[in-house]
Amino acid sequence: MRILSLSLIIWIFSMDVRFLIDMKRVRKSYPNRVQALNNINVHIGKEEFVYVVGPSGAGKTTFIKLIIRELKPSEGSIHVNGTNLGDLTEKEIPYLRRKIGVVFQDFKLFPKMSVYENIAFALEVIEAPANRIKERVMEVLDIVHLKDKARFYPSELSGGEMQRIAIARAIVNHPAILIADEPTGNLDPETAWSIMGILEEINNRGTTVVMATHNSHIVNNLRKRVIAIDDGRVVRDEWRGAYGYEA
Amino acid sequence: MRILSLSLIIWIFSMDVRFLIDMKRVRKSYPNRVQALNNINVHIGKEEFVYVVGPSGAGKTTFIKLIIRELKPSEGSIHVNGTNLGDLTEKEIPYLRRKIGVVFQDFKLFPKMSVYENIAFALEVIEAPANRIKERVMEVLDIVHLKDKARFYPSELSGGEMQRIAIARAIVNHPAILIADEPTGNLDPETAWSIMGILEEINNRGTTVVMATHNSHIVNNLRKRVIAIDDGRVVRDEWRGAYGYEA
Amino acid sequence: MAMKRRTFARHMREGLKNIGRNGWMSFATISAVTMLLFVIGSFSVLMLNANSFISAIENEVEIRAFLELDTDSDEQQNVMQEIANASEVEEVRYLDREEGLDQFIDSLGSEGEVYESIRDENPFNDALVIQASDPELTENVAAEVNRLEEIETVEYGASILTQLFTVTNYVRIIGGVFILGMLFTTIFLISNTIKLTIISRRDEIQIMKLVGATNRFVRFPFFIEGLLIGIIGAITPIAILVTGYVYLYEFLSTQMPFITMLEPFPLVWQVSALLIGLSIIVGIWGSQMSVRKFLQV
Amino acid sequence: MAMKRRTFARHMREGLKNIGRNGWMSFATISAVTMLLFVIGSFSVLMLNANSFISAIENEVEIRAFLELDTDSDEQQNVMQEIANASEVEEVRYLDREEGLDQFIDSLGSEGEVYESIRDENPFNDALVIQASDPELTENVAAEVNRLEEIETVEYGASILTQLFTVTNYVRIIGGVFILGMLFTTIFLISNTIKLTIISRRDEIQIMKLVGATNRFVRFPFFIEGLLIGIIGAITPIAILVTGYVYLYEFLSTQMPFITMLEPFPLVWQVSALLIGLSIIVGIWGSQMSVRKFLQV
Ligand SMILES: Nc1ncnc2c1ncn2[C@@H]1O[C@H](COP(=O)(O)OP(=O)(O)OP(=O)(O)O)[C@@H](O)[C@H]1O
Ligand SMILES: Nc1ncnc2c1ncn2[C@@H]1O[C@H](COP(=O)(O)OP(=O)(O)OP(=O)(O)O)[C@@H](O)[C@H]1O
Ligand SMILES: [Mg+2]
Ligand SMILES: [Mg+2]
Repeated sequence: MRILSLSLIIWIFSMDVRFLIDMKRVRKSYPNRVQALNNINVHIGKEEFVYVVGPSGAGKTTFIKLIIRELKPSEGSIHVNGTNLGDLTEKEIPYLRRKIGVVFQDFKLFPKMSVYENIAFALEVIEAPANRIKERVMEVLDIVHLKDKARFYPSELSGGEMQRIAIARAIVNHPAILIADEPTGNLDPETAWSIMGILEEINNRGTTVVMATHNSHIVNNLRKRVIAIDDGRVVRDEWRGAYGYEA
Repeated sequence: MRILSLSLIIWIFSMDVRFLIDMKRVRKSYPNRVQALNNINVHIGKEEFVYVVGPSGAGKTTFIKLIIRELKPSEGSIHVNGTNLGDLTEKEIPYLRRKIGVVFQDFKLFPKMSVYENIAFALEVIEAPANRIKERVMEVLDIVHLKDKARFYPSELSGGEMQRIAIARAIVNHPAILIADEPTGNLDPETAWSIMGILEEINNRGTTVVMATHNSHIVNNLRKRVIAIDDGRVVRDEWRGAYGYEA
Repeated sequence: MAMKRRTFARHMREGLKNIGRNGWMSFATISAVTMLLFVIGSFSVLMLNANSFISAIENEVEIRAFLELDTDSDEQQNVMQEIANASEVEEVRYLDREEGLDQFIDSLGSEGEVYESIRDENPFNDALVIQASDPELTENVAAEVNRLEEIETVEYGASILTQLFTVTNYVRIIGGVFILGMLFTTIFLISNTIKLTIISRRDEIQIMKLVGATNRFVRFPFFIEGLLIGIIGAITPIAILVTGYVYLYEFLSTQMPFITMLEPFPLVWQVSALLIGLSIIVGIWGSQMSVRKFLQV
Repeated sequence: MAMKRRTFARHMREGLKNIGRNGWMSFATISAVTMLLFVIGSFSVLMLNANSFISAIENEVEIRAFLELDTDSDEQQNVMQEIANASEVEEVRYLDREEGLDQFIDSLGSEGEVYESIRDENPFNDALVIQASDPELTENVAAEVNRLEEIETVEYGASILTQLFTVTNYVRIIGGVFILGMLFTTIFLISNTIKLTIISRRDEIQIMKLVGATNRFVRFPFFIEGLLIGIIGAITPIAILVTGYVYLYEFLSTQMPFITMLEPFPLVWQVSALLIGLSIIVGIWGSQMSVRKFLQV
């Protein structure tokens, strides 16, 4: 009887939509048997700003891929925005992803589309009207200071410029969640800070931000919740934490 | 008469092999009319260690591409290791490139080759004997702490792991010059410092190192010559300089 | 759920743009389509002509039923009527003995000259020339006719006939097999080429999916692209075939009047319709099949 | 400068590995090669047979030169010798009038029966049957022979002959054009397919160049790859053609003995050699041409 009511409470707790991202006992091994994540329990609430830190190969990108259902967990359950990803059908996945803006570590820009087209794509997907697309794309290009590169192709951009286009695309359709994987790795400190300003502003407007980063300077100076992963395990989860991943 | 002897002195001076990399009045515009570099005069001597810093899109990568003759300058002359790149025939280019190890900003790993094969390629090119290839590849894999990933493919690596493989490939054949474009952008501070240790050691053994970076922490703590580029111009060239690109 | 009109327009635009974006690849695909359609188109035209040529030869097969010497004109009329009424018979013609001899001597060409001398002792009887409704029924008809008492003897080149039909049947079979083989090859090679161009775009497809595109959203521009490649690829071969055939028809009908080609119209339009239909279907099908493989992200 | 042996071995290994690395693409290329070689192979075999069939028909063309009634045996021998010596003449045979009539009646089949009655008044003279060294020379030879005074009249079916040669020439031309067209199509499509696979590997080629590989170093594995794709792609069509032709030959030579097919051997080996040669050359050429485009880095 007590066990039942306890699990009932846990169940109700887990359904709580306060948690936008909710991972329970998640394990992920890749087909080549690499165990990238192990027993991950992470609950991220609405409007939170979270840094995910950890050494190279710790599992940060894997963590992110699980949230956007690019990968399925080998074990455990993941809820995003109240939906159990395990129950998601193929057809529903795109609608989940439209609520999440992602800055990929390797940018994932469309090589044959211009900068403008790359960003507009995220709006075309949600069938936004043409005039709004144009307006909004120029708006975000302005935010990342690349308005003059709208007609360029990714191969004509510098590394940092590509990264900023990736950021622009991620925020263009006002996602409920913004996930950024190392979004400042190719940026000079000044530009990096301006990007952080953008992320903070978006966060203040109600978007949940999850950011994997190696930039200790940023983490230590713009204090937020820090989830530290090492060797596939969460070793620290601290509000207003400092950079570091020793347990 | 005075003008003649002066230009003679300049000529002799420019031939001086003390300068391993020697750019004079170099201008580079891309086919889309972007002027990436303008009036660059840079002389880098043997065994130097140089940081190239500057904001996103300043021209750092363009600067590097010119040295390895991936691009031709629109104006001006470039000497590398005593060779005038302008005089270089198509056939001679590979022999220049073999003396230069490059860590590309986007890694440029062969997607269909394993980590081992990726690194071995640089040795196969110089027709090294098979047993030496094996030995040396394992050696550099050990240096970047990725010995256990030898059989992995790039798509199975994390961002930082790819970056370290790119570094391993660049140093594997003991190049005279090591050029690294943002080699720590995807690395946690600890790993980044261990990479810096490797670069310093290589430099101490006589290799010239040119490293484009945004990492102010590294630049400020491991003081070396700093060439700051902003908007295509060298704005500062300082021995043991700090990070920054204000003139 | 219906697609918004602006999204439909976007897909059309995107499909068209993609042909330009993948310039080299599109060119390679379109030229493969062009070559293959041209080959299969000219082969079809050739086989259709060969087939009609064979039919023409077969239709020249006729039976000569020589009438008994003692039949009178009425009896001849009766038996002719009787034969004409049989369902297996197409046509009956009366041929008197003089005419028969003339035809025979003519048919021998210059060799016939040596026979001029025997005109006085014409070995032929009056005859009925009969054509069966289907050339392959000739043998049956001949046997039936032979049973009539007014008929002395029947002649239709039995051994030659069997050979002729075996040969024409084999030509038809070989031609048919070749056409089918070519059709299969064409379909395979076009979709294969399309697949190669799409494999190299798998990354783009996966990025689309990661950015929240539905499968339908990803596929539609490829649908348009396949359609356009089919249409563009069919233009050249159709143009060449139509003008080429009309020209050849005119040339050969003056040069070699004894070779009867099929009338150019509506033949060339039928073949063109076939080509463009094939091209569009394979273009769309090939691209949709290939895209499908890379949607699982 | 010579390549080191270990480098040569490395290139061989690499070329082989690349086929595996680009699994899908290699499969697509190899199957395209297979299909196309099969089509062009069977087409070649068909055309070679058609050609020999036509030649056989043409070679049956002969001239009958009827001797004057008053020539004696010696004169006949002399004129025969004279004709046989002419360079344009392949063969001369003597045919006496009885035999000539028999052959004539036989050739008419059942129609000949009506002629049995005139055996007593044989209209033929003794004749020489002449075959020209080249069937197309028949007309010339006939004219020459006709000039001899021992010859009364010459006979060779002039009008039929011109028709026959026009038709056979056209068949040859059409066949030749088709073979050439198919050959061109095959070469184009194979190299096109290879080009597509290499376009999608342009990045890898450029990385190789940036890491210090010479053009030769980059190209050699592609050379091996092209060679292997050529060989692998040729295996299936050759196997099918060889067994298929041998089987068909045996089947048809019992079923339709009057259709004379070419002996399977060495024909099938010649065609196989042609196919594998074509395949290898196009494989290598296609890959080398395409790689070349992307070496400029
Ligand atoms: N597709 C894959 N197949 C197999 N193993 C993989 C794959 N992707 C990642 N891995 C492995 O899983 C582990 C975690 O990788 P992940 O990309 O999550 O690390 P990360 O924390 O993002 O590292 P970094 O900071 O270097 O980007 C690494 O050891 C990596 O080699
Ligand atoms: N291939 C190209 N074609 C056209 N323009 C280019 C090309 N590559 C770079 N550029 C432009 O040249 C300028 C300098 O680019 P470069 O890559 O050298 O910058 P960078 O200093 O390396 O920047 P980052 O720190 O972001 O990597 C940028 O404005 C970029 O848009
Ligand atoms: Mg990562
Ligand atoms: Mg750069």
